[in-house]
Amino acid sequence: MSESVIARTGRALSREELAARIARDLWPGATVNLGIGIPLLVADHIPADGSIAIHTENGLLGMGRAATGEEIDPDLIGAGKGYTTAVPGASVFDSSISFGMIRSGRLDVTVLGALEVSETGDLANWYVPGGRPGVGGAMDLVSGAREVWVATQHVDRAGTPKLVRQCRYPLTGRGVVTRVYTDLAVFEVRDGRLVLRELAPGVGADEIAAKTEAAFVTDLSG
Amino acid sequence: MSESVIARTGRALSREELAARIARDLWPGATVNLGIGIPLLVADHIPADGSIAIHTENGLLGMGRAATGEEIDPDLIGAGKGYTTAVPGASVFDSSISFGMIRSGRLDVTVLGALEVSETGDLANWYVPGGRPGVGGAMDLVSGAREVWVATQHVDRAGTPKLVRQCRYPLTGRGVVTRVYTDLAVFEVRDGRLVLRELAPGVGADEIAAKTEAAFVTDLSG
Amino acid sequence: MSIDELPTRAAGPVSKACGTLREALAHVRSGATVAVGGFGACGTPIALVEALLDLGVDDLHIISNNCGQDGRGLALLLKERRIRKFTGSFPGAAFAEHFARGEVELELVPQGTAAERLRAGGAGVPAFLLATGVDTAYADGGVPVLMDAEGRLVKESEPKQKQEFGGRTYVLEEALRPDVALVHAHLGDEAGNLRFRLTARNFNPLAAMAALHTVAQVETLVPTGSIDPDDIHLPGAFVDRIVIADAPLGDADE
Amino acid sequence: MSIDELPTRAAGPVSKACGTLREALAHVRSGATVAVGGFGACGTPIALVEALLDLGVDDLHIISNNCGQDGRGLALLLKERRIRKFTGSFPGAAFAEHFARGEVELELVPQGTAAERLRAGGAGVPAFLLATGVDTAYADGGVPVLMDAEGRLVKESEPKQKQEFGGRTYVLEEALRPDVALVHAHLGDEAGNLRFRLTARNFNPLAAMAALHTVAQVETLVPTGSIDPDDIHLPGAFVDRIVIADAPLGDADE
Repeated sequence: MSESVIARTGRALSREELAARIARDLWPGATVNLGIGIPLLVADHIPADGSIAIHTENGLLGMGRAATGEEIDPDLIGAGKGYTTAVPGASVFDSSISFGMIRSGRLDVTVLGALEVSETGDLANWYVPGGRPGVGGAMDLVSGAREVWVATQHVDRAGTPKLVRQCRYPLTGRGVVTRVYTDLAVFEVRDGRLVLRELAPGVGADEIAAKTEAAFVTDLSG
Repeated sequence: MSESVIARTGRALSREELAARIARDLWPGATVNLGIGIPLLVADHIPADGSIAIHTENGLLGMGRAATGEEIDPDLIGAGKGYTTAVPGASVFDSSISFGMIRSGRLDVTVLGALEVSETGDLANWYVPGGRPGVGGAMDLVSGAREVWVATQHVDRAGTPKLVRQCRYPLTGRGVVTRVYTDLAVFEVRDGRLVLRELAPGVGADEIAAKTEAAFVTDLSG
Repeated sequence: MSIDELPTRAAGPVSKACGTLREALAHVRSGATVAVGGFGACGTPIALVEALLDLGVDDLHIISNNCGQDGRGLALLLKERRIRKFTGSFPGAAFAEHFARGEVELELVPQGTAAERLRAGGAGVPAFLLATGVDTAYADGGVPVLMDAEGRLVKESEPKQKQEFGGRTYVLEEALRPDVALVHAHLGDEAGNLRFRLTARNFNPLAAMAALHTVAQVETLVPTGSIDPDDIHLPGAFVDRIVIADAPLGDADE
Repeated sequence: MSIDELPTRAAGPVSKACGTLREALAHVRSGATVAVGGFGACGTPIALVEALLDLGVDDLHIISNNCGQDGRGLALLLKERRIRKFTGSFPGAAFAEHFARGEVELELVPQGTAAERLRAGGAGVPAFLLATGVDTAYADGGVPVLMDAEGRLVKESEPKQKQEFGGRTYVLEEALRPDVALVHAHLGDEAGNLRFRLTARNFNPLAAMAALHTVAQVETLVPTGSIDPDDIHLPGAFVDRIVIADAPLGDADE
């Protein structure tokens, strides 16, 4: 996904474009865990040479592309329970080693979806009260990973901002988010404050201000 | 080592005889850890068919006989650091799994030497003050194993009883010993009290009384 | 069951192999706490779990990452009302239905915390500290535990015990020590040594180590001594009974 | 070093292979805490340990089961006064000599407790409870820590923090998180995936997981992708540099 493609759209990034934007910030040698939804699309935009290692918390380091046809092996799945492949150098391990890797600092980045992100970096993404209870590895990932990147639409379907003053949904972690990538902008969390760092092509600062409940400062340098 | 051999000696059991006596009390299916000294000799008196599994805390379940000549493999040693062999069905594992096995109840019996055993089942066997400090796996074994059997001479070289009222040497564990096998007798620890259960052939109860500092009761039934 | 009540474990040439699922599951009683390996459908001991239906075992406390997948395994036990309580991270759609009708209790636990609590049980570590979930409803209370038949929430989780250590706040987590574990492995020998395959490993070795009594179903069963010691993923000391996954249920009057 | 100061770890096709011991050990500084794998002479990374002598690294805090065997490895570092403190269960004869002269400090830890403290470090568990050593000098204080030059005891261990849990008393044990681990493996690939052999496994994977930076010496080094995922004992995520055990030391001005 090249810059020019993104620029040509002249609107909010598509899910694929957002995934491509996130992939650009990963680096060779990084170990990354990708949540379901937009985060998992990031896998399609990183080098196929395995220089960025994908970790799936069910017990695989070195996840490859989704398996299709004869590649499908019922014993090889990702955290989203889809059939997957393994890159050369991949390793498998039990769940305690997998989460030990996460908690002991071996996971550079986790990319996750969000219901809400607060202006101090709180994340809510595991439970809508009254809905199906289930947390999976979300709390472990945000507590353990060295970087927690959120990939989300800037507003929900009703147009309500997802970057909020305070989360109304139950928290997955307090002050854990380090970056937020939306279809309109990129934010960093610096010293507990949200900082607008980048606008999607054709998006103005006033549009961000209008669609963001959370307080934020702007620093579009570099 | 048959009964008749033991009877014929008409005196304190030799180290080999003591090991054979202990081996008689192990059962098919038992998992056993053997300390250095007399305990390790027990291995020579259990069935060669592997029905009693020997655990060595450095990470082997299914230790076989000592390795000699061409059998020697520098990567296969026991807890006493001697070269050993593995029986069919043996497994190897890291030290955390090995001690996890001990602490989680998978080790039926540990057989250990002693400096002193108290009348309430305290064991001292890891340190002579002023000597070389080193504890190895002794504290882990007495804390974790389901049965702690001590194999020891009844008195030390100076003739001083090793079964004492209270240990003078630093403890390895408090109230952990379940049985004591000496060259003169067999004791059980029942409800925190030492019980004389068996005399070596030709040894009288008065000899035990004379050579034992610890209080004990006698129950030579069955 | 306490550790002291554990049956003597077989080892060495004493074969742990069972010819039928019934024989393999002979120690599983109604009311038991049962850890079940697997993640989604991957590495799940489906044959053992579904045999519990036929054996009439009920009132179970299940510890597992998910509570059934695609209507199989634990989802069938749910449907038949055999599960009293579920402990795990992602119970799933089938569970949610029964939960909303007040049929089953939930202990929701982050996935890595559940894995570590099982591992602690198998390692003789009674409790440990973990940062996971601090400042969330998991640690502070308020996660749904039980609904009534009309779908009203009647019980939420209590706050967990916190502990300061090195200037930071942690949750004090307790080891899980289930009565029974049901696990799936690729390969096993008659001494209970197991080898898993790819991501089907997941919670299986942890469940086996944590439980007081472990039953393994394997795709292939080989004689003791057939697996190289370095190729064994889980030592036989953690496995009590082993059965081929496609073994027959077996007759009650055998 | 804190976790945040960790260098970015290589993974995938980024090779971690080093041609010389000097290159492999480039991150090991004087004053570092270094976990060393092995039990006796078995599975000990002798080449890496002895290379530290030539590299002039000193003031080390060593975490290992033993402190050298038969005059090799850590025994040589002791002789050259490179070790400030030793943490482990069975330091051995060479250590006792230097300890009795007040040259080195001791933290004596039961073997299983040491293993579990390393494992906790590698699992992100800051502390845990253990029954081992309760009611002994290990828990209550009084184990020798330091002698003076005349062999008089000048420091004993302090009582450890105890904690009640479920009606029983335990020692609160702290995770070990060494700056560096030096480990030995039978086989490794360029991504750092390792495979051990028989009882040479022992503390090696635990040391590797616990450390902030891990250097592995291997008997055989193969290209990434040569080891089946199911045959890997330790994932490459826990290894930063890998070198063949008989590699040359390498020149200082390389």
